Amino acid sequence: MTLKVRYFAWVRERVGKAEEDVAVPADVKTVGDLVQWLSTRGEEYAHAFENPKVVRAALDKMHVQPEAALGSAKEIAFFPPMTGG
Amino acid sequence: MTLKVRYFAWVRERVGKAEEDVAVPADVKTVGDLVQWLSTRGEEYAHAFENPKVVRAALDKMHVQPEAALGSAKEIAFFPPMTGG
Amino acid sequence: MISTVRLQSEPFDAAAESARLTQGRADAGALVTFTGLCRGDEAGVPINALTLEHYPGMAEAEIERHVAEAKARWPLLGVTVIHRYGRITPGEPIVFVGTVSSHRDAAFAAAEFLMDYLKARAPFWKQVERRDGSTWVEAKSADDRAAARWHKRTAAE
Amino acid sequence: MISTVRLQSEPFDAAAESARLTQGRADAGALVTFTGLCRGDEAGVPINALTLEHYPGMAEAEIERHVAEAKARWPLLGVTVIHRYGRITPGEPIVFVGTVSSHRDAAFAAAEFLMDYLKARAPFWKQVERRDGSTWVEAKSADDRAAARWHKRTAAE
Repeated sequence: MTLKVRYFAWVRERVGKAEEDVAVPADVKTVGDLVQWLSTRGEEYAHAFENPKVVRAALDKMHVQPEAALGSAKEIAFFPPMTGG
Repeated sequence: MTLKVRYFAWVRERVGKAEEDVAVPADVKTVGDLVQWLSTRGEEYAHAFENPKVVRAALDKMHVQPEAALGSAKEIAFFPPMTGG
Repeated sequence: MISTVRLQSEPFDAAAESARLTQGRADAGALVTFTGLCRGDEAGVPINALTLEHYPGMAEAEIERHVAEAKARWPLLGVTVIHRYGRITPGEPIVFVGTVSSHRDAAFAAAEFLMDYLKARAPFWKQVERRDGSTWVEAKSADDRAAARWHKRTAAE
Repeated sequence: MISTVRLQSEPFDAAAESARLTQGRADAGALVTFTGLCRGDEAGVPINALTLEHYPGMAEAEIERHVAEAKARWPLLGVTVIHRYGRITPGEPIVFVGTVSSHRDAAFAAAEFLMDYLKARAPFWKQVERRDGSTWVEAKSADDRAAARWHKRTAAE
Protein backbone atom coordinates (compact mmCIF):
# COMPACT_ATOMS: atom_id res chain seq x y z
CA MET A 1 0.00 0.00 0.00
CA THR A 2 1.28 3.46 -0.92
CA LEU A 3 0.45 6.29 1.43
CA LYS A 4 1.20 9.98 1.11
CA VAL A 5 2.79 11.06 4.40
CA ARG A 6 2.87 14.75 5.29
CA TYR A 7 4.77 16.45 8.09
CA PHE A 8 4.11 19.86 9.66
CA ALA A 9 5.90 22.36 11.92
CA TRP A 10 8.83 20.87 13.88
CA VAL A 11 7.96 17.32 12.81
CA ARG A 12 8.56 18.51 9.23
CA GLU A 13 11.82 20.21 10.23
CA ARG A 14 13.12 17.09 12.00
CA VAL A 15 12.16 14.69 9.21
CA GLY A 16 13.63 17.16 6.73
CA LYS A 17 10.79 17.03 4.22
CA ALA A 18 7.19 18.23 3.94
CA GLU A 19 5.82 15.06 2.32
CA GLU A 20 6.70 11.78 0.73
CA ASP A 21 5.04 8.72 -0.77
CA VAL A 22 5.69 5.67 1.38
CA ALA A 23 5.20 1.98 0.55
CA VAL A 24 3.71 0.67 3.77
CA PRO A 25 4.50 -2.99 4.67
CA ALA A 26 1.47 -5.28 5.02
CA ASP A 27 1.96 -5.79 8.77
CA VAL A 28 1.70 -2.06 9.49
CA LYS A 29 -2.02 -1.84 10.29
CA THR A 30 -2.53 1.17 12.56
CA VAL A 31 -1.32 4.75 12.91
CA GLY A 32 0.78 3.61 15.90
CA ASP A 33 2.33 0.81 13.84
CA LEU A 34 3.25 3.33 11.16
CA VAL A 35 4.93 5.65 13.68
CA GLN A 36 7.00 2.73 14.98
CA TRP A 37 7.95 1.61 11.50
CA LEU A 38 8.84 5.15 10.34
CA SER A 39 11.07 5.56 13.43
CA THR A 40 13.26 2.70 12.17
CA ARG A 41 13.88 4.41 8.82
CA GLY A 42 16.67 6.72 10.03
CA GLU A 43 17.88 9.13 12.67
CA GLU A 44 15.75 12.00 11.42
CA TYR A 45 12.58 9.91 11.84
CA ALA A 46 13.70 8.56 15.21
CA HIS A 47 14.25 12.16 16.32
CA ALA A 48 10.86 13.38 15.01
CA PHE A 49 8.99 10.55 16.75
CA GLU A 50 11.19 10.23 19.85
CA ASN A 51 8.20 11.14 22.02
CA PRO A 52 5.28 9.60 20.14
CA LYS A 53 2.75 10.97 22.65
CA VAL A 54 3.50 14.51 21.54
CA VAL A 55 3.02 13.87 17.82
CA ARG A 56 -0.58 14.07 16.57
CA ALA A 57 -1.90 12.40 13.46
CA ALA A 58 -4.63 13.02 10.89
CA LEU A 59 -5.82 10.34 8.47
CA ASP A 60 -7.34 11.71 5.28
CA LYS A 61 -7.51 15.10 7.07
CA MET A 62 -9.35 13.86 10.17
CA HIS A 63 -7.78 13.76 13.65
CA VAL A 64 -7.10 10.16 14.70
CA GLN A 65 -5.70 8.25 17.67
CA PRO A 66 -2.71 5.84 17.42
CA GLU A 67 -5.12 2.86 17.54
CA ALA A 68 -6.86 3.96 14.32
CA ALA A 69 -6.57 1.50 11.42
CA LEU A 70 -4.90 2.86 8.30
CA GLY A 71 -7.54 1.04 6.23
CA SER A 72 -7.71 2.42 2.72
CA ALA A 73 -6.59 5.94 3.63
CA LYS A 74 -4.68 7.86 0.96
CA GLU A 75 -2.95 10.42 3.16
CA ILE A 76 -1.63 10.64 6.68
CA ALA A 77 -0.16 13.69 8.40
CA PHE A 78 1.99 14.02 11.52
CA PHE A 79 2.32 17.25 13.49
CA PRO A 80 2.82 18.74 16.97
CA PRO A 81 -0.13 19.91 19.11
CA MET A 82 -1.87 22.75 17.30
CA THR A 83 -1.29 26.39 18.19
CA GLY A 84 -3.67 28.29 15.93
CA GLY A 85 -6.29 30.82 16.85
CA MET B 1 -36.82 67.14 55.20
CA THR B 2 -37.25 67.90 51.53
CA LEU B 3 -36.41 65.17 49.07
CA LYS B 4 -36.42 65.27 45.29
CA VAL B 5 -38.41 62.23 44.13
CA ARG B 6 -37.99 61.01 40.55
CA TYR B 7 -40.08 58.45 38.69
CA PHE B 8 -39.14 56.47 35.61
CA ALA B 9 -40.86 54.33 32.95
CA TRP B 10 -44.33 53.07 33.98
CA VAL B 11 -43.91 54.31 37.54
CA ARG B 12 -43.59 57.81 36.03
CA GLU B 13 -46.62 57.23 33.81
CA ARG B 14 -48.77 56.05 36.71
CA VAL B 15 -47.74 58.84 39.09
CA GLY B 16 -48.25 61.30 36.24
CA LYS B 17 -45.04 63.25 36.73
CA ALA B 18 -41.30 62.77 36.24
CA GLU B 19 -40.21 64.41 39.50
CA GLU B 20 -41.34 66.45 42.46
CA ASP B 21 -39.98 67.92 45.69
CA VAL B 22 -41.56 66.23 48.67
CA ALA B 23 -41.60 67.32 52.34
CA VAL B 24 -41.01 64.01 54.09
CA PRO B 25 -42.60 63.60 57.57
CA ALA B 26 -40.15 62.96 60.41
CA ASP B 27 -41.43 59.42 61.06
CA VAL B 28 -40.64 58.32 57.49
CA LYS B 29 -37.18 56.86 58.05
CA THR B 30 -36.59 54.25 55.34
CA VAL B 31 -37.19 53.77 51.63
CA GLY B 32 -39.98 51.32 52.50
CA ASP B 33 -41.59 53.89 54.85
CA LEU B 34 -41.51 56.42 52.03
CA VAL B 35 -43.21 54.04 49.60
CA GLN B 36 -45.99 53.40 52.14
CA TRP B 37 -46.43 57.10 52.85
CA LEU B 38 -46.43 58.05 49.14
CA SER B 39 -49.10 55.40 48.50
CA THR B 40 -51.49 57.29 50.79
CA ARG B 41 -51.16 60.51 48.79
CA GLY B 42 -53.65 59.63 46.10
CA GLU B 43 -54.92 57.04 43.66
CA GLU B 44 -52.11 57.59 41.15
CA TYR B 45 -49.50 56.82 43.84
CA ALA B 46 -51.45 53.86 45.16
CA HIS B 47 -51.56 52.51 41.61
CA ALA B 48 -47.84 53.08 40.97
CA PHE B 49 -46.86 51.30 44.20
CA GLU B 50 -49.63 48.68 44.29
CA ASN B 51 -47.02 45.93 44.10
CA PRO B 52 -44.10 47.41 46.06
CA LYS B 53 -41.92 44.35 45.37
CA VAL B 54 -41.79 45.24 41.69
CA VAL B 55 -40.72 48.85 42.18
CA ARG B 56 -36.96 49.41 42.58
CA ALA B 57 -35.37 52.40 44.28
CA ALA B 58 -32.13 54.36 44.03
CA LEU B 59 -30.99 56.77 46.73
CA ASP B 60 -28.66 59.50 45.49
CA LYS B 61 -28.26 57.39 42.32
CA MET B 62 -27.27 54.13 44.05
CA HIS B 63 -29.49 51.02 44.09
CA VAL B 64 -30.99 50.46 47.56
CA GLN B 65 -33.26 47.97 49.32
CA PRO B 66 -36.52 48.99 51.12
CA GLU B 67 -34.72 48.74 54.50
CA ALA B 68 -32.24 51.48 53.54
CA ALA B 69 -32.40 54.62 55.71
CA LEU B 70 -33.19 57.86 53.87
CA GLY B 71 -30.57 59.59 56.03
CA SER B 72 -29.47 62.87 54.49
CA ALA B 73 -30.10 61.83 50.90
CA LYS B 74 -31.09 64.58 48.46
CA GLU B 75 -32.74 62.47 45.77
CA ILE B 76 -34.65 59.23 45.52
CA ALA B 77 -35.85 57.52 42.37
CA PHE B 78 -38.47 54.82 41.82
CA PHE B 79 -38.61 52.64 38.73
CA PRO B 80 -39.49 49.17 37.39
CA PRO B 81 -36.84 46.44 36.96
CA MET B 82 -34.34 47.62 34.39
CA THR B 83 -34.43 46.48 30.76
CA GLY B 84 -31.33 48.07 29.22
CA GLY B 85 -28.50 46.46 27.29
CA MET C 1 -5.79 51.21 30.53
CA ILE C 2 -7.96 53.31 28.27
CA SER C 3 -11.66 53.20 29.00
CA THR C 4 -14.46 55.00 27.25
CA VAL C 5 -18.04 55.22 28.51
CA ARG C 6 -20.60 57.10 26.44
CA LEU C 7 -24.36 57.59 26.70
CA GLN C 8 -25.85 59.13 23.61
CA SER C 9 -29.03 59.40 21.60
CA GLU C 10 -27.32 59.35 18.18
CA PRO C 11 -26.49 56.05 16.45
CA PHE C 12 -22.87 54.91 16.64
CA ASP C 13 -20.63 52.92 14.33
CA ALA C 14 -19.85 49.65 16.11
CA ALA C 15 -17.20 48.72 13.54
CA ALA C 16 -15.34 52.02 14.01
CA GLU C 17 -15.52 51.71 17.81
CA SER C 18 -14.17 48.20 17.50
CA ALA C 19 -11.25 49.33 15.28
CA ARG C 20 -10.41 52.19 17.66
CA LEU C 21 -9.86 49.78 20.55
CA THR C 22 -6.78 48.11 19.05
CA GLN C 23 -5.50 50.82 16.71
CA GLY C 24 -1.76 51.40 16.89
CA ARG C 25 -1.08 49.03 19.76
CA ALA C 26 1.01 45.86 19.73
CA ASP C 27 0.23 44.56 23.23
CA ALA C 28 -3.37 43.56 22.46
CA GLY C 29 -3.76 39.85 21.80
CA ALA C 30 -7.55 39.64 21.98
CA LEU C 31 -10.48 41.93 21.24
CA VAL C 32 -14.04 40.89 22.06
CA THR C 33 -16.98 43.05 21.06
CA PHE C 34 -20.68 42.80 21.73
CA THR C 35 -23.20 44.84 19.78
CA GLY C 36 -26.85 44.76 20.83
CA LEU C 37 -29.20 45.73 18.01
CA CYS C 38 -32.83 46.72 17.75
CA ARG C 39 -34.76 43.81 16.23
CA GLY C 40 -37.73 44.29 13.96
CA ASP C 41 -39.91 42.16 16.21
CA GLU C 42 -40.42 41.57 19.90
CA ALA C 43 -41.79 38.15 20.91
CA GLY C 44 -42.72 37.49 17.28
CA VAL C 45 -44.76 40.68 16.78
CA PRO C 46 -43.37 43.38 14.44
CA ILE C 47 -42.37 46.67 16.05
CA ASN C 48 -41.86 50.18 14.68
CA ALA C 49 -39.21 51.26 17.17
CA LEU C 50 -37.86 51.01 20.70
CA THR C 51 -37.66 54.02 22.98
CA LEU C 52 -35.10 53.84 25.76
CA GLU C 53 -35.65 55.94 28.85
CA HIS C 54 -32.70 56.33 31.21
CA TYR C 55 -31.78 57.94 34.51
CA PRO C 56 -29.14 60.53 33.62
CA GLY C 57 -26.29 60.67 36.09
CA MET C 58 -27.07 57.29 37.60
CA ALA C 59 -26.67 55.42 34.31
CA GLU C 60 -23.15 56.83 33.73
CA ALA C 61 -22.17 56.15 37.36
CA GLU C 62 -23.42 52.55 37.26
CA ILE C 63 -21.59 51.82 34.03
CA GLU C 64 -18.35 53.46 35.23
CA ARG C 65 -18.55 51.42 38.44
CA HIS C 66 -18.88 48.17 36.51
CA VAL C 67 -16.08 49.09 34.14
CA ALA C 68 -13.88 49.71 37.21
CA GLU C 69 -14.91 46.32 38.61
CA ALA C 70 -14.10 44.60 35.31
CA LYS C 71 -10.65 46.27 35.34
CA ALA C 72 -10.05 45.01 38.88
CA ARG C 73 -11.05 41.44 37.97
CA TRP C 74 -9.33 40.94 34.63
CA PRO C 75 -6.08 42.23 33.09
CA LEU C 76 -7.68 44.57 30.55
CA LEU C 77 -5.87 46.90 28.16
CA GLY C 78 -8.96 48.76 26.96
CA VAL C 79 -12.73 48.90 27.48
CA THR C 80 -15.43 50.78 25.59
CA VAL C 81 -19.09 50.88 26.63
CA ILE C 82 -21.65 52.86 24.64
CA HIS C 83 -25.35 52.85 25.47
CA ARG C 84 -27.99 54.77 23.57
CA TYR C 85 -31.22 56.30 24.80
CA GLY C 86 -34.19 57.78 22.96
CA ARG C 87 -35.92 56.35 19.89
CA ILE C 88 -34.14 53.53 18.06
CA THR C 89 -35.43 51.84 14.92
CA PRO C 90 -34.95 48.20 13.82
CA GLY C 91 -31.43 47.40 12.62
CA GLU C 92 -29.84 50.21 14.63
CA PRO C 93 -27.35 49.48 17.41
CA ILE C 94 -28.43 50.03 21.03
CA VAL C 95 -25.39 49.03 23.05
CA PHE C 96 -21.71 48.28 22.44
CA VAL C 97 -19.18 46.64 24.75
CA GLY C 98 -15.60 46.14 23.61
CA THR C 99 -12.80 44.62 25.72
CA VAL C 100 -9.11 44.25 24.91
CA SER C 101 -6.65 42.02 26.73
CA SER C 102 -3.48 40.08 25.99
CA HIS C 103 -5.45 36.85 26.29
CA ARG C 104 -8.83 35.73 25.07
CA ASP C 105 -10.29 34.39 28.33
CA ALA C 106 -10.07 37.79 30.03
CA ALA C 107 -11.53 39.63 27.05
CA PHE C 108 -14.49 37.22 26.78
CA ALA C 109 -15.19 37.13 30.52
CA ALA C 110 -15.07 40.92 30.93
CA ALA C 111 -17.39 41.51 27.95
CA GLU C 112 -19.96 39.02 29.24
CA PHE C 113 -19.72 40.41 32.77
CA LEU C 114 -20.33 43.96 31.53
CA MET C 115 -23.28 42.93 29.35
CA ASP C 116 -24.92 40.92 32.14
CA TYR C 117 -24.62 43.87 34.48
CA LEU C 118 -25.87 46.39 31.94
CA LYS C 119 -28.97 44.24 31.38
CA ALA C 120 -29.79 43.77 35.04
CA ARG C 121 -28.48 46.89 36.82
CA ALA C 122 -28.05 49.87 34.50
CA PRO C 123 -31.07 52.21 34.78
CA PHE C 124 -32.53 51.95 31.28
CA TRP C 125 -36.10 51.02 30.38
CA LYS C 126 -37.24 49.87 26.97
CA GLN C 127 -40.60 50.78 25.54
CA VAL C 128 -41.81 48.98 22.43
CA GLU C 129 -43.63 51.07 19.85
CA ARG C 130 -46.14 49.13 17.75
CA ARG C 131 -48.75 50.24 15.27
CA ASP C 132 -51.42 49.95 17.97
CA GLY C 133 -49.55 51.66 20.82
CA SER C 134 -46.62 51.40 23.18
CA THR C 135 -45.80 48.94 25.95
CA TRP C 136 -42.92 48.63 28.41
CA VAL C 137 -40.66 45.63 27.98
CA GLU C 138 -40.81 43.34 31.01
CA ALA C 139 -37.55 42.43 32.75
CA LYS C 140 -36.51 38.80 32.32
CA SER C 141 -35.62 36.78 35.39
CA ALA C 142 -32.99 35.12 33.15
CA ASP C 143 -31.16 38.47 33.09
CA ASP C 144 -31.14 38.64 36.89
CA ARG C 145 -29.76 35.12 37.03
CA ALA C 146 -27.09 35.98 34.46
CA ALA C 147 -25.95 38.95 36.55
CA ALA C 148 -26.07 36.91 39.77
CA ARG C 149 -23.56 34.32 38.50
CA TRP C 150 -20.81 36.96 38.79
CA HIS C 151 -21.70 37.51 42.47
CA LYS C 152 -21.41 33.80 43.15
CA ARG C 153 -18.01 33.72 41.54
CA THR C 154 -16.83 36.50 43.86
CA ALA C 155 -18.10 34.63 46.90
CA ALA C 156 -16.22 31.51 45.84
CA GLU C 157 -12.94 33.34 45.35
CA MET D 1 -28.04 31.20 8.12
CA ILE D 2 -25.14 32.81 6.29
CA SER D 3 -21.73 31.46 7.14
CA THR D 4 -18.37 32.51 5.79
CA VAL D 5 -15.11 30.63 6.33
CA ARG D 6 -11.91 32.01 4.87
CA LEU D 7 -8.25 31.06 5.13
CA GLN D 8 -5.94 33.68 3.71
CA SER D 9 -2.44 35.06 3.95
CA GLU D 10 -3.45 38.72 3.46
CA PRO D 11 -4.49 40.88 6.42
CA PHE D 12 -8.24 41.45 6.86
CA ASP D 13 -10.31 44.30 8.22
CA ALA D 14 -11.98 42.99 11.39
CA ALA D 15 -14.22 46.07 11.65
CA ALA D 16 -15.51 45.62 8.09
CA GLU D 17 -16.14 41.90 8.64
CA SER D 18 -17.99 42.77 11.80
CA ALA D 19 -20.18 45.35 10.01
CA ARG D 20 -20.95 42.89 7.19
CA LEU D 21 -22.47 40.39 9.62
CA THR D 22 -25.44 42.55 10.59
CA GLN D 23 -25.75 44.82 7.55
CA GLY D 24 -29.28 45.25 6.30
CA ARG D 25 -30.91 42.81 8.68
CA ALA D 26 -33.49 43.50 11.36
CA ASP D 27 -33.63 40.05 13.00
CA ALA D 28 -30.18 40.27 14.60
CA GLY D 29 -30.33 41.20 18.27
CA ALA D 30 -26.75 40.37 19.19
CA LEU D 31 -23.37 40.36 17.47
CA VAL D 32 -20.28 39.02 19.21
CA THR D 33 -16.87 39.27 17.58
CA PHE D 34 -13.47 37.99 18.59
CA THR D 35 -10.30 39.25 16.95
CA GLY D 36 -6.98 37.61 17.78
CA LEU D 37 -4.00 39.86 17.12
CA CYS D 38 -0.26 39.39 16.83
CA ARG D 39 1.37 40.82 19.97
CA GLY D 40 4.76 42.49 19.93
CA ASP D 41 6.06 40.12 22.57
CA GLU D 42 5.76 36.46 23.50
CA ALA D 43 6.29 35.58 27.16
CA GLY D 44 7.75 39.03 27.77
CA VAL D 45 10.36 38.85 24.98
CA PRO D 46 9.94 41.13 21.92
CA ILE D 47 9.24 39.40 18.61
CA ASN D 48 9.62 40.49 14.99
CA ALA D 49 6.79 38.41 13.58
CA LEU D 50 4.77 35.21 13.79
CA THR D 51 4.68 32.71 10.95
CA LEU D 52 1.64 30.46 10.79
CA GLU D 53 1.95 27.14 9.04
CA HIS D 54 -1.27 25.30 8.26
CA TYR D 55 -2.52 22.07 6.73
CA PRO D 56 -4.41 23.16 3.61
CA GLY D 57 -7.61 21.24 3.07
CA MET D 58 -7.77 19.93 6.62
CA ALA D 59 -7.84 23.40 8.19
CA GLU D 60 -10.87 24.45 6.08
CA ALA D 61 -12.63 21.13 6.77
CA GLU D 62 -12.05 21.37 10.54
CA ILE D 63 -13.34 24.92 10.70
CA GLU D 64 -16.39 24.16 8.54
CA ARG D 65 -17.17 21.17 10.76
CA HIS D 66 -17.06 23.32 13.90
CA VAL D 67 -19.16 26.05 12.31
CA ALA D 68 -21.75 23.35 11.48
CA GLU D 69 -21.62 22.14 15.08
CA ALA D 70 -22.09 25.69 16.41
CA LYS D 71 -25.13 26.09 14.10
CA ALA D 72 -26.60 22.86 15.45
CA ARG D 73 -26.10 23.91 19.08
CA TRP D 74 -27.21 27.55 19.03
CA PRO D 75 -29.82 29.49 17.05
CA LEU D 76 -27.39 31.48 14.91
CA LEU D 77 -28.27 33.90 12.14
CA GLY D 78 -24.73 34.37 10.85
CA VAL D 79 -21.16 33.19 11.45
CA THR D 80 -17.86 34.37 10.01
CA VAL D 81 -14.51 32.69 10.67
CA ILE D 82 -11.31 34.02 9.11
CA HIS D 83 -7.89 32.55 9.88
CA ARG D 84 -4.63 33.75 8.39
CA TYR D 85 -1.48 31.83 7.59
CA GLY D 86 2.00 32.99 6.59
CA ARG D 87 4.01 35.82 8.13
CA ILE D 88 2.14 38.20 10.44
CA THR D 89 3.68 41.22 12.14
CA PRO D 90 2.78 42.73 15.55
CA GLY D 91 -0.52 44.60 15.58
CA GLU D 92 -1.97 42.64 12.65
CA PRO D 93 -5.03 40.42 13.07
CA ILE D 94 -4.58 36.64 12.96
CA VAL D 95 -8.07 35.29 13.48
CA PHE D 96 -11.63 36.59 13.47
CA VAL D 97 -14.81 34.93 14.72
CA GLY D 98 -18.15 36.73 14.46
CA THR D 99 -21.51 35.30 15.54
CA VAL D 100 -24.99 36.78 15.15
CA SER D 101 -28.10 35.64 16.98
CA SER D 102 -31.34 37.12 18.24
CA HIS D 103 -30.08 36.79 21.80
CA ARG D 104 -26.77 37.49 23.46
CA ASP D 105 -26.22 34.17 25.25
CA ALA D 106 -26.17 32.21 21.98
CA ALA D 107 -23.86 34.70 20.28
CA PHE D 108 -21.37 34.69 23.19
CA ALA D 109 -21.43 30.90 23.64
CA ALA D 110 -20.96 30.16 19.93
CA ALA D 111 -18.05 32.62 19.60
CA GLU D 112 -16.25 31.12 22.62
CA PHE D 113 -16.91 27.58 21.42
CA LEU D 114 -15.46 28.35 17.98
CA MET D 115 -12.38 30.07 19.43
CA ASP D 116 -11.70 27.25 21.90
CA TYR D 117 -11.91 24.72 19.09
CA LEU D 118 -9.77 26.74 16.71
CA LYS D 119 -7.05 26.97 19.36
CA ALA D 120 -7.03 23.28 20.22
CA ARG D 121 -8.11 21.48 17.03
CA ALA D 122 -7.54 23.52 13.89
CA PRO D 123 -4.27 22.47 12.20
CA PHE D 124 -2.23 25.67 12.50
CA TRP D 125 1.21 26.04 14.06
CA LYS D 126 2.77 29.30 15.17
CA GLN D 127 6.45 30.02 14.85
CA VAL D 128 7.89 33.03 16.65
CA GLU D 129 10.52 35.04 14.79
CA ARG D 130 13.00 36.84 17.05
CA ARG D 131 16.21 38.69 16.30
CA ASP D 132 18.22 35.60 17.26
CA GLY D 133 16.18 32.96 15.43
CA SER D 134 12.84 31.20 15.25
CA THR D 135 11.06 28.88 17.68
CA TRP D 136 7.75 27.00 17.59
CA VAL D 137 5.12 28.11 20.07
CA GLU D 138 4.27 25.33 22.53
CA ALA D 139 0.64 24.30 22.90
CA LYS D 140 -0.93 25.24 26.22
CA SER D 141 -2.73 22.56 28.21
CA ALA D 142 -5.15 25.35 29.19
CA ASP D 143 -6.28 25.42 25.55
CA ASP D 144 -7.01 21.68 25.61
CA ARG D 145 -9.02 22.11 28.80
CA ALA D 146 -10.92 25.04 27.27
CA ALA D 147 -11.88 22.91 24.28
CA ALA D 148 -12.75 19.92 26.49
CA ARG D 149 -15.39 21.83 28.46
CA TRP D 150 -17.65 21.81 25.37
CA HIS D 151 -17.43 18.00 25.24
CA LYS D 152 -18.54 17.74 28.84
CA ARG D 153 -21.51 19.94 28.12
CA THR D 154 -22.62 17.63 25.29
CA ALA D 155 -22.33 14.56 27.50
CA ALA D 156 -24.52 16.22 30.15
CA GLU D 157 -27.26 17.14 27.70
